[in-house]
Amino acid sequence: MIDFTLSGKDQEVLDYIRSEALVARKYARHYDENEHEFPPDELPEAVNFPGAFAVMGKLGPEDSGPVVLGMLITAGQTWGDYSVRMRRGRGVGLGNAALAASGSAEQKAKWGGLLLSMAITEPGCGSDPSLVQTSAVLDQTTNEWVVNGEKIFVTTGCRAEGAVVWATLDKSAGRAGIKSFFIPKTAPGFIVSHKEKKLGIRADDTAAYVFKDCRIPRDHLLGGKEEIPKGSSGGFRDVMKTFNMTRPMTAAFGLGMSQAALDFTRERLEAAGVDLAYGAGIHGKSAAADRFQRLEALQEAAMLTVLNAAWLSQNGKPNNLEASISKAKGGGAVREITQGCIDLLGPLGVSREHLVEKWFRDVRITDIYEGTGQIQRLIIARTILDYGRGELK
Amino acid sequence: MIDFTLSGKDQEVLDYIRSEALVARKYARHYDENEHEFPPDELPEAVNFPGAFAVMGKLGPEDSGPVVLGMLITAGQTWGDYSVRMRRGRGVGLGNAALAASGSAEQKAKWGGLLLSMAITEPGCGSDPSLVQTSAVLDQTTNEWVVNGEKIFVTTGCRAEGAVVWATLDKSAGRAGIKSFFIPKTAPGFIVSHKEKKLGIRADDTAAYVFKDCRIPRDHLLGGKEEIPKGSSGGFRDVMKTFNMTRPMTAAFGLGMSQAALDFTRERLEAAGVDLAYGAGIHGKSAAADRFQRLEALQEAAMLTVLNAAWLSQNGKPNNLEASISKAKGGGAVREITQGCIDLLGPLGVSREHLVEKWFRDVRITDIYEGTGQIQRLIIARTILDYGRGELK
Amino acid sequence: MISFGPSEEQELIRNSLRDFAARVLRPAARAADEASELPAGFLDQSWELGLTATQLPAALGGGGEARSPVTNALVLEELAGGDAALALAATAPSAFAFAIADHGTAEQQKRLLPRYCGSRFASGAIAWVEPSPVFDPIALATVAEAKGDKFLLSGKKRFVVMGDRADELLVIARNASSAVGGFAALDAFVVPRGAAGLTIGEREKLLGLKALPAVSLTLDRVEVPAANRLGGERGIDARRLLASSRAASGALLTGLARAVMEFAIPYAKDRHAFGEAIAQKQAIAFNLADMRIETDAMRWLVWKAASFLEHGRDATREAHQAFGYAAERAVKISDDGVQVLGGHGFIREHPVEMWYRHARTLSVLDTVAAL
Amino acid sequence: MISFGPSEEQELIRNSLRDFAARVLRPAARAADEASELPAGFLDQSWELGLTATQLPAALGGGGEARSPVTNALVLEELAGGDAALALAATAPSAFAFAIADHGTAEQQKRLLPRYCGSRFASGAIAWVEPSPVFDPIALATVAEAKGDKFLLSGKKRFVVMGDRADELLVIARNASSAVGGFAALDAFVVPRGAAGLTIGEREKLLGLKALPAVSLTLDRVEVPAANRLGGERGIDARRLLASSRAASGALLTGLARAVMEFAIPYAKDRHAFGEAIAQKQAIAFNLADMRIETDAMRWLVWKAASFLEHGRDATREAHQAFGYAAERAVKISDDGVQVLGGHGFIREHPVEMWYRHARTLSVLDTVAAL
Repeated sequence: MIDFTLSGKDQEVLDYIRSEALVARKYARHYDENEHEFPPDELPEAVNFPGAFAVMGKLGPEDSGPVVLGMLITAGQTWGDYSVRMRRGRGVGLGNAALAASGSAEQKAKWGGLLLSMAITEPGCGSDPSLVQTSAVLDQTTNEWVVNGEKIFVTTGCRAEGAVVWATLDKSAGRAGIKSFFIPKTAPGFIVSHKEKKLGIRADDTAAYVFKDCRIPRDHLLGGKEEIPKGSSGGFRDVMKTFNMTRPMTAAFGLGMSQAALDFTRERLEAAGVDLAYGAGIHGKSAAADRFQRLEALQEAAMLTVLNAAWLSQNGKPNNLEASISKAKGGGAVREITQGCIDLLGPLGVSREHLVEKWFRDVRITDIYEGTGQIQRLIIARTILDYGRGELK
Repeated sequence: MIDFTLSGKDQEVLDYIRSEALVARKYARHYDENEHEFPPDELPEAVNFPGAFAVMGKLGPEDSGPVVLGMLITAGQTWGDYSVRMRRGRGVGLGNAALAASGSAEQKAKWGGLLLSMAITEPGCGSDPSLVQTSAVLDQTTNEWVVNGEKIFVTTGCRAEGAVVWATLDKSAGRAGIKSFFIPKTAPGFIVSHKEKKLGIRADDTAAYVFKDCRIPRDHLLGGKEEIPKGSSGGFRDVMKTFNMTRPMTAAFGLGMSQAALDFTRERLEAAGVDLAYGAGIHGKSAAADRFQRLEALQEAAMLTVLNAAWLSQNGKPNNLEASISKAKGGGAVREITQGCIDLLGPLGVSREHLVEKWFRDVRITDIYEGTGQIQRLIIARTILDYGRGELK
Repeated sequence: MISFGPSEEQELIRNSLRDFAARVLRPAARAADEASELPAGFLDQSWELGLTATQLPAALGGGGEARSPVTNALVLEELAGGDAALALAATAPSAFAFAIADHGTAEQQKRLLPRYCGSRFASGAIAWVEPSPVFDPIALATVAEAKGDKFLLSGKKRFVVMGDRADELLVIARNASSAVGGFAALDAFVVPRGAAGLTIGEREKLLGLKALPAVSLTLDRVEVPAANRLGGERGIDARRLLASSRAASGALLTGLARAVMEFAIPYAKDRHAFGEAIAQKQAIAFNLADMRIETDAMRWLVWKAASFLEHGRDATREAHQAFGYAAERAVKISDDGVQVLGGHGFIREHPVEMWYRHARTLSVLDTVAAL
Repeated sequence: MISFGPSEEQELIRNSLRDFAARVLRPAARAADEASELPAGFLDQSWELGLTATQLPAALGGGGEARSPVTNALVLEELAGGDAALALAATAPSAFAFAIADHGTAEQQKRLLPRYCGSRFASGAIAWVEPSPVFDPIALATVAEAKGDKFLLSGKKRFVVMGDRADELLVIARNASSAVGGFAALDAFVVPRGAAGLTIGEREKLLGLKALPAVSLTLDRVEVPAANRLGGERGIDARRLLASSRAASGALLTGLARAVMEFAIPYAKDRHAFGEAIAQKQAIAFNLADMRIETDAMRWLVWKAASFLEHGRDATREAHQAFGYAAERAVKISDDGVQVLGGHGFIREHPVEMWYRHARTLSVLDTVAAL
């Protein structure tokens, strides 16, 4: 039955997340201005906090369910800060998701407990993974893979204990030749070259790796399939699976921050006497109310596409199209919303004494990583037009 | 020297055009509601009007010049109505422009005095002229061209005395095979199949032609070049020339109507007590003023791109890029402006008791004919990227 | 609990109405628009769907099913997918009857609703819009003055949907006695067609929705008994009345936008230029992708507002968003639809130019329907 | 006469400044932004361009050329094409001096302008912005009370460009004695740095334009002689002062947007994905086309406002349009520039993310420069 109201439990969990977010927010500016530091795994205040799972307990049929609620929790956390969280669990890196998606049972057991980063992008390839240049060559004598190449934009790259790395066994084979390898930081020739300096999410650990004759045991190839399937893009599909769950999630990251910008703007404008009440038509309101309300509608619209993608996966329905819709919509919405809030706040909005300018910078990554808005639209268009990559490039 | 003020003469001419436009506007609704009728060549009131050229007299160095002023005059005329004009001259059809561009001296002398339509588009080809299916085959025995095919969207197609028709001598030759022919309405097999029923500019004479074994003398091929140049797109470039002057002009057509919508909206809102004065920042105005002022800025921006394209051609400078810029900008602006005026007027804006809803319909053609906004952006992008059609399709 | 899943029953209703829209509304739409007339027999045919009676109390002859704004959102989207003008005509009785059911006293319901449970089309109309260039639905010029046990209504109304044939009108007015303005001052009165001082003006000529009969009204000190003040002493919940109406327009606009998208996609695959289908051009393909993104977003906003109404919660904000967002996007989508068709989009052979007119017209009318 | 043709002299100025921007501003911009400091020696180096003195009266030691807002629009666009923060720093003295030249009495010009004609960088700053979330440049909280032959200034100011080193400030305030509000109530006062009651606050920390020094001010009943009221008895032409300032911001934003476009075009041709240059994708190519369309439109709007100012005509509307339009488009273009670069657009190795911050910052500041 179609329903858009929250259960008591839903609300209770989100209220708790808000209390965590308010603590994290105290640290937001510090780690933005001091990007060389890493936020601690646990904030001092966290000691006495029960944590979301404890508060959630067992969800009942009247609650919104783990995936949908998970999206609201995610947005609730970034509402506080993107990079600073009350607690950072282990084994929650993007690399862990990749391991879970394509690793063997034994591999999962062995490395699942480590914090793993995901190293895909290279200086020469952005959204096109088939351009991967990092190579893995098998040394028959030692039964080791010898990996060479460069990776950039590696999330949690500095702090990770190991990385899941995309490398090709045969460049001429294109996508089909790409395999995922687990490489521990301890492997010889694994070099963390630098931490990226970014527009936003500065406190976030984003690294660049270099692999110089980096040697790893033969069994470090995820899934273990060494042969290159002919014709089809082969194992690449599995590799791509990793993304299907993360698109609505990344949109939710951004929307938590754009919501924060809206809430701050409303608070300031109302304190200054601006009436933002809903109801009147265009001729019953101020320019500020008109613009603010349009931004709030955009926020709501984008968040609902995220919840729809989540609800589908929660109910075991295919959501590849809807995941891309939520990512495309969210990526654009957060840009427009944070830009618009600054229009409304004026000079105050661009001062670093407030967090709005930071949210404006932090959300900008939303439309870029995990597939840009352009990539998402390609996926959407191909789906609704029933086209393959050959027909729509 | 950079200057954006009008000379006394400029203003005088535009004031006169406004007086004509106010008369034409009286007839606007009638011919919109009765699309089967044609507006008269001369309105009764026109008898005592001197006409723009008489008022203009000889322009001096302090005046804006014929091409720039011509754009302002054009917009001033459609401000009254797109289809109804005080006077309709002869020899001013699009076909006449084509004849002027590619006809021989003799051909110009012979047919220049007639009102000529331009028949390019076919049911199967929109913006891609290389798909032209209408064929012209030379009958050696009678030295006649035998033309067969269908043409649609022919402006002034019913009233024209003849048409300049694009037909191919050899479909396999693509663009290079396309030639322009003069075909008088009197030619056997020239059938005016129907007048198109349209969203807007309903009073405008837009016809569909059918050519059934239509025979014309051999010398009716414009320019006379019968051979098909190899490789290059050949005579096609000449054929395309026709468009270079008309893009800013069509943008001006639309902008005259969007200006009319803005003027009507301002009048109604101010009469109702809405303050539309400029000066205050976003927090000093109403939603209506904010939206209206943004629409006015858009109108101004678009009109200036038109004037820039006109000024360049007036000064003998290349303006192919700027002509496309003005067409792309104008085509989008008039849609947004007329849509926005209706938002501001509410229900009143969609009532046929006022002309705003008509302007909303009439301007919609601007972004379609003479090359859609997409086609213009292709031209602009190829120019700034220094790409050929092969590199950017 | 947040859920995007229609019930099985709602799925059935949605499918049968999608079929009805395709069989009855879509084929008749163009001729009706050109003729500015409803297709003969259309109202009786749509009446048989029982859209109004189903959700009226069984005791009064109705279907006795619970009022469901969510179900009605599904209904309106499907009907508008066929044609928005005909969808509004078919559901005009619901707009009137649901207002009585939601806001009327037991006596008023008993007196007024049975007609809407009968086998023949019953016409009621809502008179809310006024002839002002700065019209605002919660700041009305039409006033109701209390006079003993009567009210005197004076003012002008416009765009009264189906007002030409309505036996009774629900006139929204500002209560002259109300100190505060805004929602709190709004009242609704049932006015019989024959009332002295009520003049039904000529038929409105519109940009779009031409097939839909709408008229203007003049009320010159029209006397109505206090018993006709909807909700009696306590009056109406004006926030709910407006929210229901705005969300309904949002649902119609969503169906309209979806129709454009579903027409444009096969057209763009079929139409060739420069050696390939125009759908293979990123500019067109991304445009179609945006149509899909936005029709989804429009629908979810409408569903959220409908869900709030169904739970009896204040939906002022949600409905405002649903209508405002849908209005902007429906105009954009239908405008882009015209552009995808190019010259053919400007010709009345194809439905897209009509949808562009429908969208632009409906998107300034947020007080003509109900969930 | 409508003309888009710069004079030969203007062409020369434009070319030399384009060269200066490329040689001096662009290479220093990133380091200056990261350090939040102006490059050493930059102010003296830019002072040698004589941007301020050229248009000041010869009698006072200036170049004696006519004030030309149009020429200055060309200057600001070119400088901002190098870097907007450094452009604002370099032209801050002009903003102060041109205000004196345009609005000051003969005595005030004689007293204040010679410093701006000298060989050493002279610093004056304009204090207009106030710390309010609903700041409106023509509705100020800072007031000037007449007291005998003096005025008492009280209020708070923000984002005073170059206020950290200014020897004198032009403080815009509302004349307490003015019955009407708006433009008519605005006055400007020359306040020396050392004035009692004037507190220069700490340096502003901004989103963008980090290299540009800007401070907050507090005025606590600061006493200034009537002789320091700009324009003396008649005061200032506030419409002109604001129009000049808004059009100037528009010119800077145009240069900024052009920089993004000129960086994105070769990048998109060079960058390959899915087997071709990304510039060959319609989505990217059309985006670049729109950058070109809009930078043209922005420039013409700025030129029109400048032309009106040059003719001594009221340019309130034109400047409002030039700034408002440029502000929206510059943010959009720099935002799209980041998108064209993808991940690289988010990294501080490339200038685009800085331009996005510059554009968003400058587009809420319409009272910090002058033509």
